[in-house]
Parts: sequence; C-alpha cells; structure tokens
Amino acid sequence: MATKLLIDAIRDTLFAEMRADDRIIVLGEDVGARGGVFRVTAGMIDEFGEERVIDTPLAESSIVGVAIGAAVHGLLPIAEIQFLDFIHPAMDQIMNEAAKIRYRSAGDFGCPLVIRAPYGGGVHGALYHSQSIEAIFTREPGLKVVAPVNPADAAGLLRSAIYDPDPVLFLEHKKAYRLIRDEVPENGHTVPIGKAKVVKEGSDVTIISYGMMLHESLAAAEALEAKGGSSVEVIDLRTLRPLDTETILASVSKTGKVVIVYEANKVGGVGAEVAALIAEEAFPYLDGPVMRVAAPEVPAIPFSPPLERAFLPNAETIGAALERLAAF
Amino acid sequence: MATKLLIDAIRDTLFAEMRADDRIIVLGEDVGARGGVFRVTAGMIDEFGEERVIDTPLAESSIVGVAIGAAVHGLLPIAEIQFLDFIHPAMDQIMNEAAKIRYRSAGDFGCPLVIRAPYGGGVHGALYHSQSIEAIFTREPGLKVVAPVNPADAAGLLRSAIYDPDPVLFLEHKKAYRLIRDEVPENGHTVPIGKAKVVKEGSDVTIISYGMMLHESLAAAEALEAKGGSSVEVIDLRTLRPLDTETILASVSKTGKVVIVYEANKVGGVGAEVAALIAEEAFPYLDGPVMRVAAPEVPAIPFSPPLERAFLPNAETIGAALERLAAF
Amino acid sequence: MTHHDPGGVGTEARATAPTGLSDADLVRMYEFMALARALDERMWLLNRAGQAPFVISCQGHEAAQIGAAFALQPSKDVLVPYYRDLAMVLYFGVTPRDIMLSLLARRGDPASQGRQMPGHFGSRRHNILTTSSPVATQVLHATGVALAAKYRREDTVAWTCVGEGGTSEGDFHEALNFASIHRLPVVFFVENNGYAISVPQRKQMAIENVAARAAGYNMPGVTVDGTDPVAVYAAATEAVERARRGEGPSLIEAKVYRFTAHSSDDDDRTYRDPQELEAQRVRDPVARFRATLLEQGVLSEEQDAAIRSRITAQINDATEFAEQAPYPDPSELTLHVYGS
Amino acid sequence: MTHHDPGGVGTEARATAPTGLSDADLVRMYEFMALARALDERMWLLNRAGQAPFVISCQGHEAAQIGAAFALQPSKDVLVPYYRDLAMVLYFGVTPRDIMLSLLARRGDPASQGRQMPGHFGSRRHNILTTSSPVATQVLHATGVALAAKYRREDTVAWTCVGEGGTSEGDFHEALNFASIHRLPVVFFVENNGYAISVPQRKQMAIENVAARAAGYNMPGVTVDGTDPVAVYAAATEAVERARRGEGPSLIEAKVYRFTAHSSDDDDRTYRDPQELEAQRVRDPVARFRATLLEQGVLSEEQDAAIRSRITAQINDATEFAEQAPYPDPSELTLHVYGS
Ligand SMILES: Cc1ncc(C[n+]2csc(CCOP(=O)(O)OP(=O)(O)O)c2C)c(N)n1
Ligand SMILES: Cc1ncc(C[n+]2csc(CCOP(=O)(O)OP(=O)(O)O)c2C)c(N)n1
Ligand SMILES: [Mg+2]
Ligand SMILES: [Mg+2]
Repeated sequence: MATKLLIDAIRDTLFAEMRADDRIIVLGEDVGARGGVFRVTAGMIDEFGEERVIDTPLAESSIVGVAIGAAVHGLLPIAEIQFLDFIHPAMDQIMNEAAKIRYRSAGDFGCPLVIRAPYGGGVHGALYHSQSIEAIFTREPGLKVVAPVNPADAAGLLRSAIYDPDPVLFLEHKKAYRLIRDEVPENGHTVPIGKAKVVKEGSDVTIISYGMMLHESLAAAEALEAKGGSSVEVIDLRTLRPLDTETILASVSKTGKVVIVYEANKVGGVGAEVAALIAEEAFPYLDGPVMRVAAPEVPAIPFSPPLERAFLPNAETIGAALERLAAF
Repeated sequence: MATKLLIDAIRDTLFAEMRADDRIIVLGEDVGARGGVFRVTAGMIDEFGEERVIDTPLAESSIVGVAIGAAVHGLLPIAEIQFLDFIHPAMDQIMNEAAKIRYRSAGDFGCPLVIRAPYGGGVHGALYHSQSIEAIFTREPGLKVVAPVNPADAAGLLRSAIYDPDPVLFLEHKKAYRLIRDEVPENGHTVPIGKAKVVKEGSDVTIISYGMMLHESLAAAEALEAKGGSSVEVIDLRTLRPLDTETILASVSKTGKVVIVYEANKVGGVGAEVAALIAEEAFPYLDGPVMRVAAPEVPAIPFSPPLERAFLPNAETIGAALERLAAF
Repeated sequence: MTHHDPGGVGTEARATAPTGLSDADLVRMYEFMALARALDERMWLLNRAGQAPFVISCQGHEAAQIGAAFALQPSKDVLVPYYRDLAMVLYFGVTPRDIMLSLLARRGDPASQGRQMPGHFGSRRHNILTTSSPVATQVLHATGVALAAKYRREDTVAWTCVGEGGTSEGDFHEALNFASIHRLPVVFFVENNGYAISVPQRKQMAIENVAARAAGYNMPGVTVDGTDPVAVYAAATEAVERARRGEGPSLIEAKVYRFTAHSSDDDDRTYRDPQELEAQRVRDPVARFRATLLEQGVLSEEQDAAIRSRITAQINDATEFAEQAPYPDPSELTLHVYGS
Repeated sequence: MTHHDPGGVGTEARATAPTGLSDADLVRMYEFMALARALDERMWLLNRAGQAPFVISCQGHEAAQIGAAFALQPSKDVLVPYYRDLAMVLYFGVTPRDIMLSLLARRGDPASQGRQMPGHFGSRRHNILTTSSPVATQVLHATGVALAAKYRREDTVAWTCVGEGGTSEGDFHEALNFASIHRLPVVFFVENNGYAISVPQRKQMAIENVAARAAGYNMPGVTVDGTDPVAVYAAATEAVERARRGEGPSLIEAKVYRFTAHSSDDDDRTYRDPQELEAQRVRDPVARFRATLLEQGVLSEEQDAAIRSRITAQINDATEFAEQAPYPDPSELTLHVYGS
C-alpha cells in the first residue's frame, strides 16, 4: 500500500477511473491547463484531451446544469466547483434538478453526477474561500454528501460516488489536501457511501466529527487521555447524508456522552441533525447534555489571522468541552 | 380591532407602510397589474405607480440583486419571490451578498431588505409549489427569518422587518393565507423579530412549531386534553432565526418533554436545531427523548392527493407522538 | 420566416419556399395540432367540473410546436420541453391517455406517477427529458444532452423549448454561451407569447425580438411566425440540419399568442384587455391552418370531419381510462428517492 | 474607440477627437496610473517577503481604470468595482495607507477591518460599494443603485466593473436586461484581459468582443483599447453623459492584458506562454502613456521624476504605517453581524 496525501489520493482515483471508463468527463473552471486551482486535475487534459476535460466558462449554474444533461444522456460527469463558497449560483440546478430528477420521474430518469468542491477554513481564504456550508445540502433528500478527510476514504468514496446512480456532493477539505497523508489501498478500493468510521475506540465519551475537525478532535482526545482523563471514542462521519445512524447511536449508547465537533456555524450545521438524532433515538442512554463545539454565529471566516484563529474550533476548545461534559 | 385573514393582514401592512414611507418599493414577478399570483399586492400599482411597484423580468437573482443595490442606496425594498421553491437562483445574492454585506464591510454598509416568499404545502402545489426549505436560510448568520402564521404576528413582524436594518426573509404560508383569521391591532403595531409566543399554556409537555403545523399541533393538543391526557404547552416560534432560546428553554425546563413539529423534511430542518439546542441546554430537565414530527425524507410534496396527505404531518401523527412521549 | 411586428395581426409573410412537406404531411400536422387543441380544451372542462385541480395550456402554440416537431426525429433526437409543449410531446409519442393520467394524478402517469403537476412532461422511452417547474433550467440540460451526444458521436439533436419569460433567467444566457463555445447540436426554441404570466414583453426586455440575443453568442437567431407551422418547420429544419452538420446551436423565436389564462390558477382579466385577446383570434393557429389547407384543397371537409371524430373518440377514451385509474397508494410516497 | 483584434498589438486607433482633457489632466491621469502600478508592485514585494499572504493586481488595467475614473464624479457617482480596480478606487479617494492596511489585514482597514482578502474594496464615504469575491454579483448591485438613484431623482451614475470572465455568469445577463428595461443610469465596464484565471477567451465565449452582447439588450456597446486612457475616457464620458441624460445604460469593453499571474496564489506559467506575455509588454499602459506624454511634451522628464519620488514616498509611508498598525483583536470577531 502506498502512502499518499489526500490530494493525491483524489487525483489518482480520478485518473484511474477516467482510464477505466470513458463515460467519465470532468468539467469546471480552470480544470484544464491549470489543472484546477488546487492542482487536483493537473495533467489530466494532456492525457484525456479537451473533450473529456472541459474548462468551462465562469458560470456555476451551467457547470452543474450541463453536467446534469450529460448525466441523463449516458455520461458520468464530474463537475468541479472551484470553491464551495461559489456553489450558490448552481443551487437551483443541484436542489431542484439533480436531487429531484429521479423522484419526479418516478425512477424513469436518474442523475449519476459527482460535484467536487473544496471547502473549509484555516488557509487565509477569508469570507469567500473558507466556507463550510455543507448543511445546505445535507438537508436535501435525493442528494448524497460525503466529506472524507482520510486519503483512503477519499479514494474509496470518490470511486463509489462516480458509479453511484445519484448525485453526490464530494467535499474536499482544502487545508487537508497537502496535510493529511495515509496509506491508500490500490486496485479499485471502494468505501460505501453512508458509513461512518470509528477511528479511535473509547468508553467514556464519544466525539463525532468530520473534516479537519476530526484531527482537532483526535488531538483533544489524546491530550485528555494523556492527562489520565476519560477514554474517548472518536467517529469520523465521512458521509454527511445519509447519516450512519447505526454507528452514531451504537457509540453514544455505549459511552452515554457525546460532543459533536464541526467547523461550520453552530446553528443549523450538520451537528444539529446529529444532536437531534441522538436526543431522539439515544435519550435513555445519555448521561449528559449533547454538546456541540462549532464555529460562532458570524457570517464567515475573516482573513486576519487573529480572527481566523478565533473563529475555528481547535483541540483546546474541544478539550474544554470534554472536561465540562466529564463533570456531568 | 379588526378581524382579518392572514393575507389581508400582510397586504394592509404593506399598503400602510408604503403610504407612510416612500423609501419602500416592491418588486417581483407579477406584483403589478396581477397583484401577485396570490393577490397580496393587488391594487398596489394603481395607488403607488410603476416606479414603486415593479413587475420584474422572470429572474430571481436580479430581483434580489437589484433590491440589494437599492437597499444600500437608501431605499427599503420589499422583494417578492413568487414561490419559495423558486428562490434558488437568488441564493448567491441572499447568502453571499445580502447576509454578508454588513459583516464584510465591518458595519460600513447595511442591507435593509425584506424578501417575501410564500411557502408550504397542502394546496396541491406539488414538488415545486409546496417547498418548506427555510432551514437553508436559518443557518445563515447575517440573515433573519420569520414565519408568522397568525395575522397579527404577520402584520407586526412585517412592520419590524421593513424597518430592520438587515435582510429579513419573510415567509408566508400559502395555505394559511385565506384560512387563518384573527384580530389584528391597528396603528403601527409591531412584533419584535426573535421572540416566540406561548400560544397555549400547559404543564406536561411542550409542542414547538410554526406555520400551518402550529394549527395541527393545537388540534392535537386539544384532542389529547379532551381525552384527559397530558396538559400541553404550545409554542409558535414565529421567528426562525434568531431562535428565541429563552422561551424555548423556559418551557421545556418546565414540562420536561418536547415534540417539535414542522412540515419540512425532518433531517436538517429547523426542528433539528431546536432539538439540538434543547439537548444541549435543557438536558437536566428532560424526562424523555426530544421528539420530532416532520415530513419524510422524500424530495418534495407530490401532487396526487393521497401522496400529499401522506407527506404532511397532521393532528393524528402529532397526537401519536404525544402519546409515545407521555409513556416515557 | 420574418422579423415581424409583435402587435401585427395576420400580416406576416408565410413560408412559400419548397419545404419537402407532402400534402399528407400537412394533414398530419393539422391532425396533431387539432388533437392537442381538443385535448387541451377537454382538460379545461374537467377543471371547471372540479375533476382536475390544475391545467396549463398549449392553446395558441400548436403551430409553433408541430412545425418544430416535424423537423425532428423522435427516434433519435431528444426533446427537452417546457410545460406548454403538449403538442410536441404528442408528436413524440406520448398518448392522450398518458396526458389524462397525469392531469388526474393517477397511478400509471408515465411522466411522474402523479407526483408532478400536469404539464410536467417526461418519458425516457420517448426521448423526452423529465421537466420541472423552475423556469429555464431545462435549457442547460439540453446543452448537456447535446454535449454527451456529440461526445458519443451520436446523430442526435437536442431540442429545447422555453417561454420568452424564461429567457430572462441567467440559465438562458449560460446555456447559449456554453452551447456555442462547443458548437453543440442543440436548438433553443423560444415560444414567445408576449407574456410571462401577467408581465408583458415590454417589462421583460428592452428588445422586440428575443432572436436579437443570438448575436451575443455568435449563433444564428431567427424570428418566425409561430402561428404558421410550415414557416416554423422551415426554420426548424434549417437549425436541425445545421446542428447535425456539426455547425452548432441556433436560436429560434416563434411569435405566438396565449389564448388561455396562464393556467387554471390565473385570471388574465386582471392584466389583459379582452379586446386584445379577441383581436388575436384571427391568429388562432389551428383555425388558420385548417382554413389554409381547405382553401388549398389539401384538406377536404369530409377529411376534417373524420379527423375530428377520431380525435373526439381518442379523448373520450383517454378521459374514461384515466378516470377509472387508481390513485397512487400512499406507500408509494417514499419510492424512487435514490437509485441505490 | 474601435473594435480591434484581441491578438493585435499596438495597432489600435487611439482617441484623437477633442476630449476636453487639459495637459494637467493628462499628467494627473498618468500620476494615478503610475501610483497604482507602483503600489501594486510593492504589494508583490511584500508578498514575496512573506509579509502579505495574498495579492491581486491591476497591472495592465491602469489605463482602462483611470480613463474611466476621470469620466466620473466621485462626489456623486457610485463605483461598484471588482478586485482589480485598485487604480479606480485610488481615484475615488482610497489612500495607499488604506490599501496597505487591507493588504496586511490590520485594524483600520476601511474596507473590512481585516476581514476580507486584499482587493475587496469598499468605502461608503468614498461612494465605493463593498465588494465580495463571487464574480459578477456586483453588476446587479450597480443596477439597483441606479434604480434607487433614478427613483430619488439624483444626478448619480452607477459605474460597475467586471472581468470578461464574469460576463459568463447569469447575473451579468440579468443585470443588463433589468437596467435596459428601466433605462437606468448605470455603465457596465468590462475589463477584458483575455483570461479568467487560466481560461482563455476562446473557451469562455464564441465571440470576439463582449460588446457584441449589448445588442441583445438594446443598449450601446463599444469596444475600446483599454491601454489608452484617453480613448477609454472618451468612451466612458459618452456613456456617463448618456446615463445622466436619462437615456439608459451602456456596455463598454476595454481590451487590456493582465501582466501578472491571476493572483499570488496562481502560477500562470502552467497555462500562458511567457512569449505571449513578453509580446504584450509593448502594450503596457503605464509605460506607453508615459512615452506618449513625453513625446507630446505634455510631461517632462523632471516632472516624471518628481511624480515618481512622490509616489515612492507615499508608498513607503503607507507600508510603514500599515506594518505598525495592530491586528484586529479576536474580540472583534463577533461585531457587525447584525445592525440591531
Ligand atoms: C424560476 C421560476 N420562477 C418563477 C416561476 C413561476 N412562473 C411559472 S411560469 C411563469 C411565467 C413564464 O413565462 P414564459 O417563460 O413567457 O412562458 P409562458 O408561460 O408565457 O409560455 C412564472 C413566472 C417559475 N416556475 N420558475
Ligand atoms: C462565482 C465565482 N466563481 C469562481 C470564482 C473564482 N474566481 C475568482 S476570479 C476568477 C476569474 C475571473 O476572471 P475575469 O472575470 O476575466 O476577471 P480577471 O481576473 O481576468 O480580471 C475566478 C474563476 C469566483 N470568485 N466567483
Ligand atoms: Mg410567455
Ligand atoms: Mg479576465
């Protein structure tokens, strides 16, 4: 097994599947000669040509809308939205079209589309290059949303997403691209959409997270255990819709305590649904409040370093929540 | 005090404020001669003219985008989106622009804009004329979202919204327009944004709801009490962002049991945040799971009557939840 | 085809160039137009009788649609319609029974099994893309279909229809731009009836002909009398052939009139002078085409009577069939959310 | 102004008609252009030195911006810029100190108090609307400003700038359409540098001149040599006067070249031939205007040296001022979410 950066796991999977299946095309802003602003598609246009690697005009609704048309007519398009912050113009095509095509046609049509989008903060991207607005999409039946942060998960989920018969929003944490490195199995490895992963077992409290906050959570868990505190179980959601209710509820039923950690605004984030699920389904097992550590209620992450730092949750703020919860 | 239908309370308030303040303009599709497809703006163009009542081209992004420009340049625009289902093309203007103008300019600019939109099901509107997608917006700091269903609340909140210095999404339940009638105070009556209302006091269990589901909730509460069951407190959220955490937590701390009722999809709905809030802040007072009665995870409300009925929560399904909860 | 005054009534030049249409073709065109009209009228009757909660019409658009349809090959071309395209989808193979099932929201409605409002067409079998309500989204889908067709080296043209109101949406601009850059085999067909619900064209755009927009994308744009099926056929054929030759997209604007309210939920008396409607009656495409064919001896009164009774029988059958069909079962609510 | 070949270098006709610009005006134009260029270059130095995480440039756009700016009245007109409009905002009164505070994300940055990336201009005091990153949204805001100005019977023109890439967004279409229907006092100024980050114009649109789109909205559209401030000034003045006369919006396309990478995060060698860049050097608007003014005797070498040392002093002052300014305090994070 090779060890890869997250970005390479994604790129290698794209290349492998494009070689294997010529129904796959890639379209988006700057995906051609530039190889994408993060270089995920670097080299692709040389190998696959302008017909399969399409530098689109700067117009997100057309990127997704054209991809939908291609998807219903036999292709497996992978659309790139340059930053998740710029997905809004495509919202109608995603929500009212891609997500509803199967349902509205009672299964006569499907829309096998992948939308890749870098998201997340911590890279001085400021208000419009740092957003974590995944909860807009996780509430939409008909869509699937994945947010792997581990390279092997990213490779496996991307492969699943490409061949999934339905539209999948594939979120890539831009800070993790060149930060997270791990072993990635070769040869068509897949990870099923809809399955969370217990990345660290523990018995006293559960942390549920995803994306870069998973790593802050792990750091917080290790710091607490190193101090001789509670034993912490850590879950990486990986898929944000549909949620893996089984894994979530099993862990919380075991530990009785839970902290949900995400870098989106707290109100209405993915963590709200996770908390609501637990409060409804695992209530008898709860030994303390369902806690959330998330970003404050400000519109987005500011540019200036002190403000960016103040916005994002981190191992310390998570650790503080763990200690408050332990006291219950 | 006059008794009015919801729709008349809204219309009368619009007329009264347009007479009082000529900074107010109205723009949207068919708001002129047609008076809006629901007739909320009927007669307005005759009284105020084409300059203040603007039939726009069929293009939602321009409706909101132009309104933003007018708002930063001294007007108080009221934009109408014909159905909430069609707000998606305006999402970028709402989320990335209107909601962030104040924050990104550190208060140098504000955006006093009202966006009115009919929402909700039960009128054979099918997949695209029935949506309750308010949770997309309630997660957005910088926006305010109100959804009054009582005529007096609608009049009072509309007035607050018009003069609020920030963008307010004003949701009008289309089934309630001509169904809900109540007394409406005259003369500049306002209701503050951000305050819920206890519409029925009770001691054993709290129902938290809004929109037409408030009325189903009241029916369920009355049916239960008529049977000699629990005493039910019913709260109308009225404002969906910012949530009135105080009223919510006070009630749940008193009753110890709560059912949250909404007609949007259950996952990621406004009720998810309400449940998460309660599970985090009122945990010590809870005597049972935080329950939610909401719509199933299908993309939208189908047209055919049996399917539409099956989609929407109602007094019976709410009653069943109350009984399950009472058994805890 | 000609750039004509939208207010002008009955003064447009009519296609005279040889079109390759035989007399039999012309009669078939007429029959489709008459069928669409009669079916549409029946839907309103059912609506008035309280049996159908919602109707949206093609009345006034029949010639535009059938002229266009005849330029296409339903076996290989893809239709990406909007809600007024009843006549077009009939030509593509949707039956009056299908339409009535959809009108009454019954199980078996092939477009959506009763999930969508009437007028939201779609049938994979008939190469008709599933349609939604949000206006103009479909023009991007057609562009994507054309992209895939070109990539797959198919001899397929994507044909998409939109109202002139829909051309105000950003998606319209984005679609024309994308299609032209890639010289895709797609035709954008604007059915310009002068109104977006109540909003007259002058409040929708500062131009007289939507076709004027084509220049901004370096594609041909023509305005054609949409009440003349032969004129539309000629313009459509040219655009379709151009697309098949790999020369890229075209924009066709067909000027028509909407003879009903926007839908059964609308009351057009609030914004449209009844005299305007009356004056436009002379442009009724079905009556006009019938008169032309009779005059030219292409159609006889007897043939016409036979056509009409055939149509009535079809519509009666469809109505009865749909009335007897069951509603979907509530358990069907949660089907087809995901494919796996 | 002229419709010129985007590949042509230095061959465009230059404005010769009387423009009303005095020699002193021309020198002032030059000084603003030179200031913008020098400030821009300093920002890159700070970026390379690791002091500024992000730079986005106006290099190559200076003539277009200053030619346009001189046609406006900052005291009453409203500028709705995009991220390349450094020269324009300087003309409207933003100072080098302001720019440097923003570059280094310090407290006191008037545009955003360090919240936004550099290049996201805005100042109520200077009639510059706050800008965001999503491309092309601003053209609708300018349209709305113009609507309000017209409604309030102000003698205000809204001037908005956008790259040619931004014209692909639906918002661009919707803004031009809305503005033209209502004959609003707004000018749409497209700074066409031939690239949207890496995407060359031929992949963005099938037309040679964005100005060709104006016809689709019944508004004047002109293409002008954006490396000639006087030519741009002439075109801009015509459009601004037209707007003030109540005759509605205009579209102006200024052909320019981008002499830097898209931003400091970009590496243009991956997609742009260095020879192309070198060949375009002869179109450097600052060098060219300097040469013209010297040649015409409008500017002397001594004057130029004085201007340059004034500029250096200003930039040094601004840099030091900003370097010494404090960062925002973390407690400021939650300010200004709502106004009440
Ligand atoms: C995005 C969106 N906005 C608003 C509507 C509501 N609506 C339905 S049809 C219509 C008018 C369409 O006019 P036009 O495109 O000219 O087509 P016509 O009905 O005249 O054939 C409107 C505003 C919608 N369906 N979608
Ligand atoms: C809606 C949106 N999509 C994508 C981006 C990312 N992006 C920033 S600038 C840019 C290219 C803009 O090109 P153009 O409009 O020609 O302006 P230029 O930079 O060339 O002056 C892109 C794709 C964005 N900011 N907003
Ligand atoms: Mg129309
Ligand atoms: Mg450019």
